[in-house]
Amino acid sequence: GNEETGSAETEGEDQKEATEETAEIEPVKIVLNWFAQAGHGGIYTADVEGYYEENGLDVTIEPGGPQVSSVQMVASGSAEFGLVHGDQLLVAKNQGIDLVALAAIYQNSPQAMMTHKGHEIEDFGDINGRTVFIQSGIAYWEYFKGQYDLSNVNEIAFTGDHTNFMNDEESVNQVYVTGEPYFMEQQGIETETKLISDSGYNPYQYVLYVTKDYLEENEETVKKFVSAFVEGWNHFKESPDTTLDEIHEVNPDMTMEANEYGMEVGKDFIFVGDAEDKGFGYMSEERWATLIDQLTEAGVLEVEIEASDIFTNDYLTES
Amino acid sequence: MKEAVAFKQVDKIFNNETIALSDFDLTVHEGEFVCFLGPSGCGKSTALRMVAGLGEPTNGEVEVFGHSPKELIQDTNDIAFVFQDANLLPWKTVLDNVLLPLRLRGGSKREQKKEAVRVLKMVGLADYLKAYPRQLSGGMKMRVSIARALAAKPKLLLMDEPFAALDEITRQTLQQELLDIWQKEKMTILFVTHNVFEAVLLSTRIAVMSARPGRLSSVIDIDIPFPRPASIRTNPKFNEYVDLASEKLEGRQEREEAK
Amino acid sequence: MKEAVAFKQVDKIFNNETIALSDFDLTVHEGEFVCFLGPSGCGKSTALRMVAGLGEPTNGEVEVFGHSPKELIQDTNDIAFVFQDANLLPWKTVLDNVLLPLRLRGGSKREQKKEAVRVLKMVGLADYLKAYPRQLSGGMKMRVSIARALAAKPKLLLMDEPFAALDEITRQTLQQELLDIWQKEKMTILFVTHNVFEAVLLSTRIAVMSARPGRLSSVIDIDIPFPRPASIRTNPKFNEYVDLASEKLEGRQEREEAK
Amino acid sequence: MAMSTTELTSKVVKKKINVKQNRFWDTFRAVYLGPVIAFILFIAAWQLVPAILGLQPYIFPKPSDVINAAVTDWSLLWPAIQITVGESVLGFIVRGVIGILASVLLASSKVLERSIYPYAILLQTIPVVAVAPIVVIWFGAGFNSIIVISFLIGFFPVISNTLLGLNSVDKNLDDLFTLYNASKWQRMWRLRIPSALPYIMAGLKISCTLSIVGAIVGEYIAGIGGGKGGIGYSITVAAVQVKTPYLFACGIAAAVLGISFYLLVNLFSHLLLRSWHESAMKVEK
Amino acid sequence: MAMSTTELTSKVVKKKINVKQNRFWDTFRAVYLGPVIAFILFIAAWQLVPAILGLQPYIFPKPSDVINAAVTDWSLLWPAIQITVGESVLGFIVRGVIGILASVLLASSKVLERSIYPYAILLQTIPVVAVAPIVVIWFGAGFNSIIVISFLIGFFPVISNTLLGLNSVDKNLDDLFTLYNASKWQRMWRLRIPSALPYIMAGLKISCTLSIVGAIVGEYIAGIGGGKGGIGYSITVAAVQVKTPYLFACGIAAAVLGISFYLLVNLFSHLLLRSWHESAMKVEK
Ligand SMILES: Nc1ncnc2c1ncn2[C@@H]1O[C@H](COP(=O)(O)OP(=O)(O)OP(=O)(O)O)[C@@H](O)[C@H]1O
Ligand SMILES: Nc1ncnc2c1ncn2[C@@H]1O[C@H](COP(=O)(O)OP(=O)(O)OP(=O)(O)O)[C@@H](O)[C@H]1O
Ligand SMILES: [Mg+2]
Ligand SMILES: [Mg+2]
Repeated sequence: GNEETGSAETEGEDQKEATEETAEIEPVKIVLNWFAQAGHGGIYTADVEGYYEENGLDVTIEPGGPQVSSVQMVASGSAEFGLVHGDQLLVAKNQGIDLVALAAIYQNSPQAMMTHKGHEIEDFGDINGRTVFIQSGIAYWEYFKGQYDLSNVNEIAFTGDHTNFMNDEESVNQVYVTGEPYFMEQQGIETETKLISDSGYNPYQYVLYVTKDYLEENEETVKKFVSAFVEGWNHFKESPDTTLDEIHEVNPDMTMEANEYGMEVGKDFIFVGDAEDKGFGYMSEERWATLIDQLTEAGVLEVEIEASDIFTNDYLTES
Repeated sequence: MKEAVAFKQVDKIFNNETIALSDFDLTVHEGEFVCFLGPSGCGKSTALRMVAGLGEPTNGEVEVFGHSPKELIQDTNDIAFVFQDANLLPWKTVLDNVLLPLRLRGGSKREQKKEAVRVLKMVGLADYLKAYPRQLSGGMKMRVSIARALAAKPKLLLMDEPFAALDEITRQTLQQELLDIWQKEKMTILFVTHNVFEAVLLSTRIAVMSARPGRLSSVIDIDIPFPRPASIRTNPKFNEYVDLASEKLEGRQEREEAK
Repeated sequence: MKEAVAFKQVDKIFNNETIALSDFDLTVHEGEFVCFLGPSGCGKSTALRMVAGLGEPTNGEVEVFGHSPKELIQDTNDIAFVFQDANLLPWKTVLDNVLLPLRLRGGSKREQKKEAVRVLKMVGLADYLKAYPRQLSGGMKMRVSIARALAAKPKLLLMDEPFAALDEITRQTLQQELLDIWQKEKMTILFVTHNVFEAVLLSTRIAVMSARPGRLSSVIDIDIPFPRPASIRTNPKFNEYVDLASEKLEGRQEREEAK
Repeated sequence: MAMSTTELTSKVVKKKINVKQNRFWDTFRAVYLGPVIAFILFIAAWQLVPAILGLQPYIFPKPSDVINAAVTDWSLLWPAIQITVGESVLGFIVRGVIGILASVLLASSKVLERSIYPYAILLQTIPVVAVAPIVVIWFGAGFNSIIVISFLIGFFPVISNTLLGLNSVDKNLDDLFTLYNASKWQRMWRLRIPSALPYIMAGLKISCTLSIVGAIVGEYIAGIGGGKGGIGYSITVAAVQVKTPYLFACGIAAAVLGISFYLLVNLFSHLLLRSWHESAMKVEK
Repeated sequence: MAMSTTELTSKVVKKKINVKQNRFWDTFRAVYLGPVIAFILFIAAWQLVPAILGLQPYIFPKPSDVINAAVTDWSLLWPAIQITVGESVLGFIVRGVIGILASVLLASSKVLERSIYPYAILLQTIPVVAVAPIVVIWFGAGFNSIIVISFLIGFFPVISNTLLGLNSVDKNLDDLFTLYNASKWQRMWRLRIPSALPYIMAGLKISCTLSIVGAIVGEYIAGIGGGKGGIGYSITVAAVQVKTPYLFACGIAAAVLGISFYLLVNLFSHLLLRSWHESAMKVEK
C-alpha cells in the first residue's frame, strides 16, 4: 500500500476524494530498543501477517542499536512509537519527558547476573568483592547499591563485549537470559544466571510507548496500532516460524538458532502472569507503583510520579 | 617627460634594526633605463621591491606613475619584476611559467601561447617548453624568469641582476634584445647589476649606491646615443664612462673602508 | 703530481633525454686551480656535482683522489661545494650555517666558532652572525655559502659561480683571499665562472666547454706566475689570455650557431 | 652532432638491456621483500602468541581461527563489507570536498579564519556520542546519520592540514602574484592550492584511514535504521554473540579496507605530486 | 654616519609612538573582533534555534539550559574534567613521543618504512572496539587501557605527517649533507627533523584535538565504571539517564578542553617555527 499512498497524495485537486480514501492508510514509525530479535517477535508478525495494514496503518519498523535513543526519537517526533524498559520510561519521565506506556512485552524481566559455573551467586550480596561488568548508570544497579553491600565491587562499564568476563572466572556480567547464556554455551563456557527480579526489582521490559501529546491527539491511530500489535503477539505465540525468518532477514548476523533460543526462553517471561488471564500486554498499577518506589528509594527518581500517569491499559481491551 | 618612479627621501629600516636605505632620493622619468650599481647588501633589491609595492618605506614615499605602488598594482599589472632568484613555480612547466602573467591578465589563449613561445625562443629555451624548473640549469631558470617578465610587455620593468648567471655570449645577445624591446615598447626599466660595463652599455643613467646604510652616492648620465651595438665597447667614450662609474663605486667604498 | 680529479669519457644523459655531458675527458692534478668556462646549460654544474658524488655518470667514470666520489665522501669530508644557489638552512643563523660542516665533523666547539667567525669576517659579514638567511641580500647569502665552504678547509673545493652575485670590489677582495687560501692550504679548486677575466686571473688552467651536448672544447694553460695581484689585469699577457679564452668560447659557439 | 647523439643514446640503451634481466628480482628485493618478511613475521607472531599464552580463541583468536570464521560467515561478512565501503567512500568524499572548500573559504580571509576555525576544532573535539541524538533526530537513523557522523570524525585532519598548507606559500612566489595583481581567487587557485597540495594530500591520507573507522562508529552510534548493516553492525552483533574470531575477522576486514583505501589515496597523491614535490618525485642525479 | 643612524632610528621611534595610541583598538579590531562577533552569533543562534523549532531541552538544550546543568552538577563535572585532562595530556604525550620516534625510525630506512608502516595504518584502521577487549585484558580496566586506546586513536596523524615531513627535505640541502658525509643521525637531527617541523606540528595539532576524544572513547571502551570516570563516563551516564543538558555540558566541556589544548600546541608550534617557516613568520616587507 506504500506506493499507492505515495502516488495518490501527489495527484491533483480533482482526485481529492480518492486521496481522502487512501489517506486512511497512515504512515507511522516504531523504533525498537535493539537490532531485531525474538523479543520483537509480535511486532514483526503484525507486519508479516498484514495486521497493520488491516488496521489502516503503514508501519516502518526501525531497529535500534547500541547508541540509538528511542526515547529521544519518540520525544522529538521522529518516530511515533518506541520500545524501552519500564525503568527507562520512568527515568525519562523524571527528566520531564511525558511518555505513556501502552503495553508491556515482557511481564517479567529477563535481566540477570551471569557468573561462571562453580562461581555462582546465591544472593546479590555475593557480588561484593568481585568484578562486575555493568552498564554505567543503569537503574537497577543503583537500586542494588541501596539494597546490598556492594562497597567492594570492582565495577567496570559493560560495553557489549564479553571477552573480559570470559577471561575472568570470578567476574559477574549483566545479561538477558534470553541471549548470552546461549552464546556462552556455544563457546563451551558453562555459566549460571540469577534473575534480577529475584531481588524484588521487576520492571516491565520492552514496553511499547508514545508521548502523552501524541496519545491525546491520535487516539485512533494508537488504538489501531496497539490492536495490531497485540494481535501480532498472539499470533506469534502460536506460530512464530515465519516471523523468525523475517527477523533473521532483517538482522542476518543473529543466527536462526539464537532467535529460536531467545523465543523459547522468552516465552516464559512474556506470556505469563497477567498476560495469561488479562491478555497480552497488560500492566498493573501496583507493579508500576512498586517500581516507582524502588527507584525513588535508589535516588534515581527525583520528582513525584503517579503510577497511573505512566501507563494505560485502555487500548489493550479491544482484542 | 612624466615621472615614472620617484623615491622621495626614502628610509627603510628592517625590524632587526638593519638600515637598508637611508635618505634615498631619485626620480626616474618615463622611458628611462636606469641601472643601479652598488656593493652587495646596499639596498638595491630593497629599493626595487618598494617600487613593485612589495615593501613599504619606513619613512618617505615611493611613487610610481604618480601613485603609491600598492595602489598601482591593484589597478593594473603594468609592472614586471625579474627577481634576483628565478622564482619559478615548481609545479609548472617552463611554458606555463612564462604564460602565468598573461593568463592572470586574461585574453586570447592562443595569442598568449604564441607570445610566450616567442620570448622563450628569444632567450634560447625553445627546446625546453615542457621541462620543469628542477630540470634546468641555474642560468636557464633565470632566462625563464626573464622571458616571463618580457612576455608581459610591462610599462615598468624591474630587473634584479638578471644576467648575472649567464655566460658572456648569452648575456650580450639578451642585452641587445632588451635594448631593442625597451626602445620599441618605450618602457621604463630599473636594472640592478654588478657589471659596470653592462650598466654603461644599457642605461641612460646610472645610480651608484654605497652601503651601510644604503645611500645614493652619485648619479651618472650616460650620454651615448642609441642604438648601442655590442661593438660600442671599443668606443673611448664608453670606456670613460666605465672608468667614471668604477671610480664612483670604488671611491665611495674605499673612503668607507678607510674609516 | 697526483691526480685529484679525473673525468674519463664521461657521458651524462638525464631521464628526459637531455644530454648534459658527452665524452667529457679531463684530468686535474692536486694543487691545480681549474676554471670552467662555457655557455649556460652546457653541463658545468652537472660536472661539478658528479665530482662531489651527487650525480653518477651515465657512461664513463669520475675519479677523485683515485676513488669513486661516492666512496670518497663516505670516508672523509674533504670536499666542499659552493653551490650555484646559496643553499643555506633557513632555520639556522648565519653563524650556525657556517658552523654546520665543522659541527658535522666534530671537534672543539670553541675552535670551530673562532674559525667560523674568522671566515665570516673575511667575507664581510661579521655584523650578521645572528641573522637568518631570509634577512640577507642575495650577495650576502652567497658569501655565507662561500664562508661555509672555506671554513671546512677542504682538500678539494668546488665552486659554482660563487662570485656572480657580488659587486666588483667584493669580488676582487674575495678573489685575492681565495688565491691566498689556495696557495696556503695547497688545495685543488674547480671553479665555474662566466667571467673570462676572473677565469684567467684565478686559474692554472681553463677548461672551455661548448653546449648541447656539453663537451670539453679546449683547455688553456694559464702561464702567469703567482701571486697574481689585482693589478695583473693591466699585464698584456693577461689580456692575451683573456682574448684567447673569449675566442675559444665564442668561436665554438659561433660555429654551432652557423650550423 | 646529430649522429653522436644517437650513438650516445644507443650506448645507454644497451646498458639498460643488460640491466633488465636482473630488474625483476632487484625490484622485488628492494620493494617487496621487506614487507613480505614483515608480514610473515607478523602472522607467525600472531599465530604463536595465543598458543604460548594459552589464550582461547574466544578471547584472542589466532589468524587461523579468524580466517576460519571469515570463510564460514563470508555470506554475512561480504555484504557488510560492501555497505561499509559505500559509507566510507561517500563519507570520505563529503569530508574531502567540504573540508577543502571550507579551508579555502577560511584561508581567503584572516578574519574568517580566526572567527570560524575555532568551531571546526569544536566540531572535532566535541565527543560524537554527545551530539549523536541530535544527529539522529535531524538526519534519521541509518545511512544519512552515518555519513554525518563519519564526516564529523574525519574532517578535521583535512581542514587543519589544508589550512596550514594554504598558509605555507613561499613568500617570494606570493610576491610574484601580488605584483601581477592576481585576484584573490587566481592566487588561491594558481598559487596557494598547488603549494598546499602536499599538505592537503597528507590530510586526505589521514582522513581516509578514518573513513572506515568513521563508518563503523557511525553505525554504532546511529544504528542502521531500516537499511542493512555494515561492519559496525556486524561487530556489535558478534560481540553480543561472543563470536570473537568473527569479530576479529570484521576488524581485519576493516583494516584491510582502510589500508587499501590509504594506498589508493597515496597513489593518487603520488601521481599529483611526482612532477615537482620532494616527497613524491624520484630525484635524478 | 653613526649619528645619522641614530637620527634615523629616532625618526622611526617617533612614528611608532604616534601609532601606539591606536594600537590597542587596532589589534582588537584586527584580531579579536571577528571571533567575538562570531561567538555572539553562535550563542544567539543556538539559543534561538531550539526556541523557534520548539525543541524541548531534553532533545536539544539551549545554552542557558546547558549552563544551568553545568552549574547544578558542577560537583560531578569538575572531577570528571580533571580526570579527562590528565588522561588526555598523558595520552597526547605518549602519542607524540612514540609517534615521532617511530616515524624517525621508519624514515631512517626505506625498507623499514615499507615493511612496518602498513601496520601503523592497520592500527589506525582497525576499529578500536574490536581490539579493546584485548587491550583491557593486557592493560587492565582503567587508566592504562585508556591511555593505550587514546594512543591508538590519535597516533596516526602524528606518524603520517611526521613521515611525510621527514621525506620532504629539500633536495639541495640533502645534497649538502651527503657531501659533508653527515651520518644518518646527523642528517636526521640537523636536517630532516628541522625540515619536517611544520609537518610534525600539523600532526600534533590534529592529534591534540583527538586527545580529548581519545580519552573519552577510551573511558567508554576500557570500562571505567563506578563513578571514578572522567567526561566519557559522565556522558554515558547522562545519556542513560536522558539528562540531555548535562550531556551537552559534558560535550561542551570536552570541546573547550580540546580548543584550549589546540591553542596551546599552536602557540608552541608558532614559537618553534616563527623564525623561519612561512606559515608562522610575520613576513616583513
Ligand atoms: N627581510 C629582511 N629582514 C631584515 N633585513 C633585511 C631583509 N631584507 C634585506 N635585509 C637587509 O637589507 C640590506 C639590503 O638588502 P638588499 O637585498 O636590498 O641588498 P642588495 O643591494 O640587493 O644586495 P645584493 O647585491 O647582495 O643582492 C641588507 O643588509 C640585508 O641584510
Ligand atoms: N635534474 C635534471 N633533469 C633533467 N635535466 C637536467 C637536470 N639537471 C640539469 N639538466 C640539464 O642538463 C643540462 C646541463 O645543466 P647544468 O646545470 O650542468 O648547466 P650549467 O653548465 O651549470 O649551466 P648554468 O651556467 O646555466 O648554470 C641542461 O640542459 C639542463 O637542462
Ligand atoms: Mg639584491
Ligand atoms: Mg650551473
